[in-house]
Amino acid sequence: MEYLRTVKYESELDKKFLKEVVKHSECDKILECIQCGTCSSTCPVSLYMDYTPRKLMAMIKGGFKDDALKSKTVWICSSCYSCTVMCPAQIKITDVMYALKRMAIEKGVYSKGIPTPVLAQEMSNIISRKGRNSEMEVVTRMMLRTNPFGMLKMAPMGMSLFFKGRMEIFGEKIKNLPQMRKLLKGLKEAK
Amino acid sequence: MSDKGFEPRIVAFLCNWCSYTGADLAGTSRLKYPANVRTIRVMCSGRIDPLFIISALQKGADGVLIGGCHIGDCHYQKGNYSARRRAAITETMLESLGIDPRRFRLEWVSASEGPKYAEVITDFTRQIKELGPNPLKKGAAK
Amino acid sequence: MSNCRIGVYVCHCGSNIAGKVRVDEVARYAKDYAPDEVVISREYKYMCSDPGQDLIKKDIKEFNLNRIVVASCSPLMHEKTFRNATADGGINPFFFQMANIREHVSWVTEDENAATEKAKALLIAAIHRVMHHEALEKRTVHINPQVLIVGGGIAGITAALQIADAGNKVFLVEKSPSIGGHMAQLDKTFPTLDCSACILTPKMTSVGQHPNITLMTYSEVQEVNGYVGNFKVKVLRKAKSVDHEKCTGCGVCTQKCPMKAPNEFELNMAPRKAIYTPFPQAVPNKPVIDKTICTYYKNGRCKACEKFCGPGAILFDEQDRIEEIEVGSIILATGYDLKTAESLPEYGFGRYPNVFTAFEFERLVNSSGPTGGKIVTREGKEPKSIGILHCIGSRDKKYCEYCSRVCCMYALKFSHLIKEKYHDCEVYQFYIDMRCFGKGYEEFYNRLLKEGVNFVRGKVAEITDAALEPSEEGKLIMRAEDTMIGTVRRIPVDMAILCLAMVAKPEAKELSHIFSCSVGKDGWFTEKHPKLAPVSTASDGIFIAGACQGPKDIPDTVAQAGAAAAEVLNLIQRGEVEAEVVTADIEEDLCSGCRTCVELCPYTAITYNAEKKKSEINGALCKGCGTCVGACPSGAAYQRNFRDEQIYAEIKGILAV
Amino acid sequence: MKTYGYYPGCSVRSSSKAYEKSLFLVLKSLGAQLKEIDDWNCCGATAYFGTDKKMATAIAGRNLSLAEQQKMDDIVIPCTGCYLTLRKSQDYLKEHQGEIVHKAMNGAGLKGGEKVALRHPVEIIHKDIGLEAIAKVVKRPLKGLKVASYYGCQLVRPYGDIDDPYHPVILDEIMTACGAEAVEYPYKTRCCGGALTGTVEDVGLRLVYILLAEMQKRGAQVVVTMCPLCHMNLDAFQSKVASRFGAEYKKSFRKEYKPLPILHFTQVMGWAFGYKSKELGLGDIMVEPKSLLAAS
Ligand SMILES: Cc1cc2nc3c(=O)[nH]c(=O)nc-3n(C[C@H](O)[C@H](O)[C@H](O)COP(=O)(O)OP(=O)(O)OC[C@H]3O[C@@H](n4cnc5c(N)ncnc54)[C@H](O)[C@@H]3O)c2cc1C
Ligand SMILES: Cc1cc2nc3c(=O)[nH]c(=O)nc-3n(C[C@H](O)[C@H](O)[C@H](O)COP(=O)(O)OP(=O)(O)OC[C@H]3O[C@@H](n4cnc5c(N)ncnc54)[C@H](O)[C@@H]3O)c2cc1C
Ligand code: SF4
Ligand code: SF4
Ligand code: SF4
Ligand code: SF4
Ligand code: SF4
Ligand code: SF4
Ligand code: SF4
Ligand code: SF4
Repeated sequence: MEYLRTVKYESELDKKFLKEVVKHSECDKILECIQCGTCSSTCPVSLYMDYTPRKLMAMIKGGFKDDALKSKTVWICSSCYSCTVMCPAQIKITDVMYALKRMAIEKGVYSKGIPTPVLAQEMSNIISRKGRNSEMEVVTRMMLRTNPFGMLKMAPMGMSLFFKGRMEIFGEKIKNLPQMRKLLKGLKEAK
Repeated sequence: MSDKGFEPRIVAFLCNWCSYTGADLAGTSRLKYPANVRTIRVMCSGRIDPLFIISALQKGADGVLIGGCHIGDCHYQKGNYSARRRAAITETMLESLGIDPRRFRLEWVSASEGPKYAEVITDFTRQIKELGPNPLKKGAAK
Repeated sequence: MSNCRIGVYVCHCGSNIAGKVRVDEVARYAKDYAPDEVVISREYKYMCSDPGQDLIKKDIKEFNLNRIVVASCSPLMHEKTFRNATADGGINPFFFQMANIREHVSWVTEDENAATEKAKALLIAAIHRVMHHEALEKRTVHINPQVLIVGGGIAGITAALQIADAGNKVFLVEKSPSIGGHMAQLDKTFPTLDCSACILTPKMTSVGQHPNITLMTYSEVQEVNGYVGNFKVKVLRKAKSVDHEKCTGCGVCTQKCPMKAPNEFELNMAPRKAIYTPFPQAVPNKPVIDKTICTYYKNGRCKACEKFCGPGAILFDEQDRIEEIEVGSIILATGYDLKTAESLPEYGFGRYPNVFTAFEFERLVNSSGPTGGKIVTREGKEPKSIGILHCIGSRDKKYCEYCSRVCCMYALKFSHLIKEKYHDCEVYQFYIDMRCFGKGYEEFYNRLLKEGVNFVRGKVAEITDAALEPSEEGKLIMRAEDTMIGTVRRIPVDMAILCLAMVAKPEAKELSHIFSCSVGKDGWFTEKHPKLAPVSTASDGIFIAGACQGPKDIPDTVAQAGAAAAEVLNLIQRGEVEAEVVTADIEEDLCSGCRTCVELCPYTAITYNAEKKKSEINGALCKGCGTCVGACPSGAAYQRNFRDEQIYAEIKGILAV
Repeated sequence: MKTYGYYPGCSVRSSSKAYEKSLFLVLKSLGAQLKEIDDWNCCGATAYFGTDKKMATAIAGRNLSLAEQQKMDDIVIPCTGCYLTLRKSQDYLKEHQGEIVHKAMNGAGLKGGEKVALRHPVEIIHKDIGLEAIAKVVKRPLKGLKVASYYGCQLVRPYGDIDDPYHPVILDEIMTACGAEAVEYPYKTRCCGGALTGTVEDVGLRLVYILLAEMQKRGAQVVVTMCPLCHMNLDAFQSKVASRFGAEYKKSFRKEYKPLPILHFTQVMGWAFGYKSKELGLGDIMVEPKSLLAAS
C-alpha cells in the first residue's frame, strides 16, 4: 500500500492567486467568505464537483492555484446563480466560477475530458465568423474535437429534432459582418 | 510655479472630539510631519463657516483643511453631515473666486487615527507645494 | 482692545518642548509682537506644577492681568487646570486661552527652526483670540427625581425595581396589556435551565404591588419635551374598556365572551377571547377588550361580559386619553422582535406546516403552552427527527449582518429540551460557528455533545419537501454541506426550527425621534460609547437597557438594566447637573426667521417662534456643536467661546507669523 | 397597439421556432407587437463569459447599441439565457464607462446601449398587460389542466427584481388567468442542467430527471417553460431521462414514469386564446400535448 503525502507546503502555494482572482470584475468579495457552506447547500450540482464551491473559495484564499484551476468544479457549474443569490457574504460565486474558467483556458490547464472549454471556443469562433450561432454546428464541432464516438449516441435525438424542424444545419449570418470583425479586432488591439 | 524654498502655510480647522484628538495622538506617538500646518480647534466640524476658509485664504493661507469625525461617528450625531454639505458649496465658491479648489480639503480623522492625520498633513503639504503660493496672497501674485 | 492686560506663559515641559522649540525666543516674540497688550511674557519649566500655577495667580494680582495665555500641551490635557488657576487668580476662567505647542509642535516636528516658527504662530493666534474673550458663567440644572421607564420586559422590570427600591417614583409604560416582555414567553432559560416563569413572575408581581411604581400598561409615550432633569411626557392611555379599579380579575367575562381571535402570546397557535388577559401570570391580571373583534364595538350587540361581571367593571365607553407626567430621567427598554419567517421564502415557513419559528417552539415546549408542553408536529404527531437551523437571517449581508448572540445558546437549549422528552429523537444542529461565550455556556455545549445531538457544521440554504427516495417521503429535507467532512448531505426531518435573527422594533426609529436619541443602521438604539458609556445616549438624562440596544441574552440584559438604574440614581443623588457652557444663542434682532438652523440642530434645541417670526434656542437642550452657527446666513446665531470674531481673530493671529 | 423592440436570439430561429410563433400570436391577442432589431447578432451566451468577458460584453453590446440606434426604448428577449447575458453586459457597460469595450465599440461605429430596457415576455405580459386583460381574451379556459410552471434560473437570478428568486409566482398567475390549475412544487427555479446536458451529460440528465420527477409526483399534466434552453433540456432529453431513470423513479415512488408534454408557455396561452395547433407549433413538441389541451 502506498501512502500519499497530503501536506501542503507554503512554498507550493501561490499567494498571489487570490489577488489575481479578485482583479476580475465582480470577484472582489471572496475575502469575506465565512465558510458557511450555503453555496454548496443550494448548488444543484455540488454533489458532482471535485471541490464544493465553499472549498473552492477557501482554496482561492489559501493560494491553491493549481488545484483550483484544474478542478472539474468550474466546468460542472451550470451558472444557475443559486449560490450567488444565497451567499450571506454576497460573494458573486458564479462570477468567480467564470473568472476561474477564463483563467484556466488562458493557461491551458483545464481538466481533461471536460468539453466545455472547447464548446466555448467553438462558439466564439462561429460568432466571429457569422455573428450568429448554430446549435448544430457548435455541438458537432465540439463532439468532433472531444468525443467523436459520442456523436453516435447523440444521433437519435438529433434526428428527431431534425424531423420536427428543430435542427438548423446552416446557421444564419448577420449582414454587417465587417462591423462585427472591426469590433473584435478593436478589442484585441486595445488589449 | 516651483519656488524651491516655498514653505506653504496651511490652516487646519479640527473638531474637538475626533480630529483634534487624532492630531494629539500623532503627537503623543511622536510621528513626524511637515510643520506647515497650524491648527484651530472648534467643537464640531459643523461649526465651520465657509467664510472662515475664505478668510484664511485671504489672510495668506496657502491651503485650508477641515478635519471631522467619520460620517456616523459625529459626537453631535450629524454635525459632520453639515460640514460635508458645506464643503461642496465651499469648493464652488472657491472656483468662482478663481482659487484652485484643491487648496481646500475635507478629511475624516478619528481620535485613534494619529498616523492618518500625519499622512493627510504630509500629503496635503506636498499638494499645496505643487500648487505653489496662494495667488490671493499679496506680493505672491504674478 | 487696548484695555487687555495679557500674561503669556510658555512651558518647557522639561525637554519635551524646550528640546525642540526655542522657548525663550517664543516668549520674547510674544512680548515684542504686542507690547501694549502683553504685560508679561514668561517661560517656565513645568507650568502645570503647583509653582507654575502659582506663577499665574501671583502675576494676575501683581500686574493686574485680565487675560491669560499658556503655550504648553494640548488643551484636552490641561485646559481645566489653567482655567482653575485663572479663576483662583481672581478673573473669570474664560479669559484664558491655550496654545498647543507640544502635541502639535515639538513632538511632531523635525526641524528646530520650523518648530519655533510654528510655536510662535500658535501663540500669537491665542493672544489675538483671548482679546475677544468674554466672561461666561457656569449654570446648573435641577434634577426631578421621578423616572420614566418605557418597556416592561425583564430590562424595564429590573431597572424599575432597583430605582423604586431606592425610594424614587417610577412610571413604567408598557405597550401591551401586561408586562413581562419576551421572557414571559420562554420556557426554560439557558444556561442554568431555570424555568422562566418561576424567576420572572415574582418580579412582575413586585412591580405590580410596589408603592413607588405607577404601572401604565396598554400605553405608549407620544411626546417628550424638556431636557435632562426636567422632561414633560405625554402618555397615551389606550382605553382598556375595563375599570381596573373595580375589576377583581375573576375571569368570568373571558369565559362568557363568545368572540375568538388568535392569541399573539401563543404565536397564534391558540385562540383567545375578545376580552382577555394575554397569559395566566399577567400583571396586571385584569382583562382588556380588543375592540377590533368585540361584536359590541362592531355591531352593537352582545355585552355578555357586562352582564356577568359582578363588580360592574366593564366600561364600554371608555376613551383613549392622554396623561401628562413630569420626570427627570428616562430609561428606554423596548426590547426586540424576531425577523418574520415569511421574509425568508427559501425556508418555506407557511408553505410547509412543520417549519416552526424559535418562539413557536418555546411555546410548544412550555407546559402552559398550546399543547401543554408536548412537542408535536402541526398534525399532532411526535417527531422522530428535528432540525434546528442556526443563523437564519443573522450573519447574512442580505438581511442582518450581525450575529444575534442568543440563538446558538437557545438552539442548544432546544436540543436539550427535546432530548429530555424524546430520548431517541434525532436532533440536528445546523450551525456555522458555535458561539457560546458566556459564563457556563461552553460547559452547556459540552453537555449537549454528551447527550448525542448531531452537529452539522453547515448552513441549510433552503427547506423543501422534495423526496428523492422512499426514506425521504413526507419529510422536510435539510440539504446542507457538512463542511467538516466536505460532503453535501440530505437529512430528512419531521420538524424544522428556524433560529431567526433578533431585529430592532420597527417603531424604534420613531421612538428615537420622540426621545432625541439615535438608532444605528440596523435600527438598534445607539449608545454614547460602546465600551465606556454603554447605557447612555447622546441625550443627557435618557438611557437605554436591554435588547433595544442590540441582541442580548437575559444575564446581559439584567446587567445593563442595573447599569442604567445606577446612572439614573446617580443623577437623582446629585440633584443637579452642570450645563454645557459653550452653548449657542440667537441675536433676536439679527435673526431673519429663515429657519435654516431649526432643521440642522441634532438635539431639537431650536424652535421657531411663529409670533415673533424668529428662531429661539433652548439653552438647556443645546450641546454646543455650533452647527447652527456655521449655517446661519444672517450671522444671528452665535456660540459662546466660539464666536465668529474669536475665530477670525485666531485666523488672523495664526497667519501673522 | 403597443410595439416593443425584439431580440429573438439564435435558439428561437432553430430549436424553438414554436416559441416565437406562439409568442407573436399571444401578443397580438393582447394588443402588442414586436419589432425585431435589424441585423442583431448572437448574444454570446453564457459560455462566452467563460472565455473572455470583455469580448462577450462587446458582442452583446452591439445588440444593445443597434436597438438604441433603431430608437427602441425596450426590447423583449424570449430566451432567459440571452436575457441575462444582455443584462449583465449592460451592467458592465454602465460600470466601465470609457474603458476598452466602449472604445472598441465606438471604433466600430457603435454607441450607447446603456439605456434600453431589457424585458422578458413573462414580465411584460404580467406587468404591462396584466392578468385581467389575459382573462378577457381567453376563449378556451384550460379547466382542470394541472400545469407546472418552470421558471429556470436566469430570469429571477441573480437580479431577483422580477419575482422572488426562490419562490416566484408570476407565471403561475398567468396560467391561472388562462383557467389552468397551477401545480405547487419546490423546484420552480432549480437548474434544468443548462448546457450540462451537452457537456457533462451524466450530471445534466440527472438534473432534468429530478425536475421532471418532482413535477410528475405533484400531479403535473403539462409543464410550461419560458426559455428555449430549458425547453430543449426538458423536452428533447426527456426520452433519454425516462429510459435512464425510469427504474429509479419506479423504485422510489412506486409508479411508472409517464412522459410529460413540455410546452413553451406561450403555446399554452395561445391554445387558451383559441389558436389552432398548427399555428402554435404544437406538433414540434416531443410528447404530444394536443389531446390533453383539447380535453381540458
Ligand atoms: C427563542 C428565544 C429564546 C430565548 N431564550 C433565552 C434563554 O434561554 N436565556 C436567556 O438568557 N435569553 C434568552 N433569550 C433572549 C431574551 O429573550 C432577551 O434577552 C430578553 O427578553 C430581553 O429583554 P428586554 O426586556 O430587553 O426586551 P423584551 O423582552 O423584548 O421586552 C420589551 C418590552 O417593551 C415593550 N415595548 C416595546 N415597545 C414599546 C413601546 N413603544 N412602548 C411601551 N412598551 C414597549 C414590549 O411590549 C415588551 O414588553 C431568548 C430569545 C429568543 C428569541
Ligand atoms: C489580550 C487581551 C486583549 C483584550 N482586548 C480587549 C479589547 O480589545 N476590547 C475589549 O472590550 N476587551 C478586551 N479585553 C478584555 C479586557 O481586558 C477586560 O474586559 C477588562 O480589562 C476587565 O476589566 P476589570 O476591571 O474587570 O479587570 P482588570 O483589568 O483585571 O483589573 C483588575 C484590577 O484589580 C486589581 N486587583 C486584583 N486583585 C486585587 C486585590 N486583591 N486587591 C486590590 N486590587 C486588586 C488589579 O491589580 C487590577 O488593577 C482583552 C483581554 C485580553 C487578555
Ligand atoms: S455561501 Fe458564501 S460565505 Fe458561505 S461558504 Fe459559500 S462563498 Fe463562503
Ligand atoms: S452557479 Fe454554479 S456553483 Fe453556483 S449554485 Fe449554480 S451550479 Fe452551483
Ligand atoms: S503644562 Fe503640559 S506641557 Fe507643561 S509641563 Fe504640564 S504637561 Fe507638560
Ligand atoms: S368579570 Fe368583571 S371583575 Fe371579573 S375579570 Fe371580568 S371585568 Fe374583571
Ligand atoms: S361585548 Fe365584546 S368583549 Fe364583551 S363578551 Fe361580547 S364580544 Fe366579548
Ligand atoms: S448566536 Fe449563533 S445562531 Fe445566532 S446568529 Fe450568532 S452564530 Fe448564528
Ligand atoms: S439660521 Fe439664523 S437667521 Fe435663520 S432662523 Fe436660524 S438664527 Fe435666525
Ligand atoms: S449649537 Fe448645536 S446643539 Fe446647540 S442649538 Fe446649535 S445646532 Fe443645536
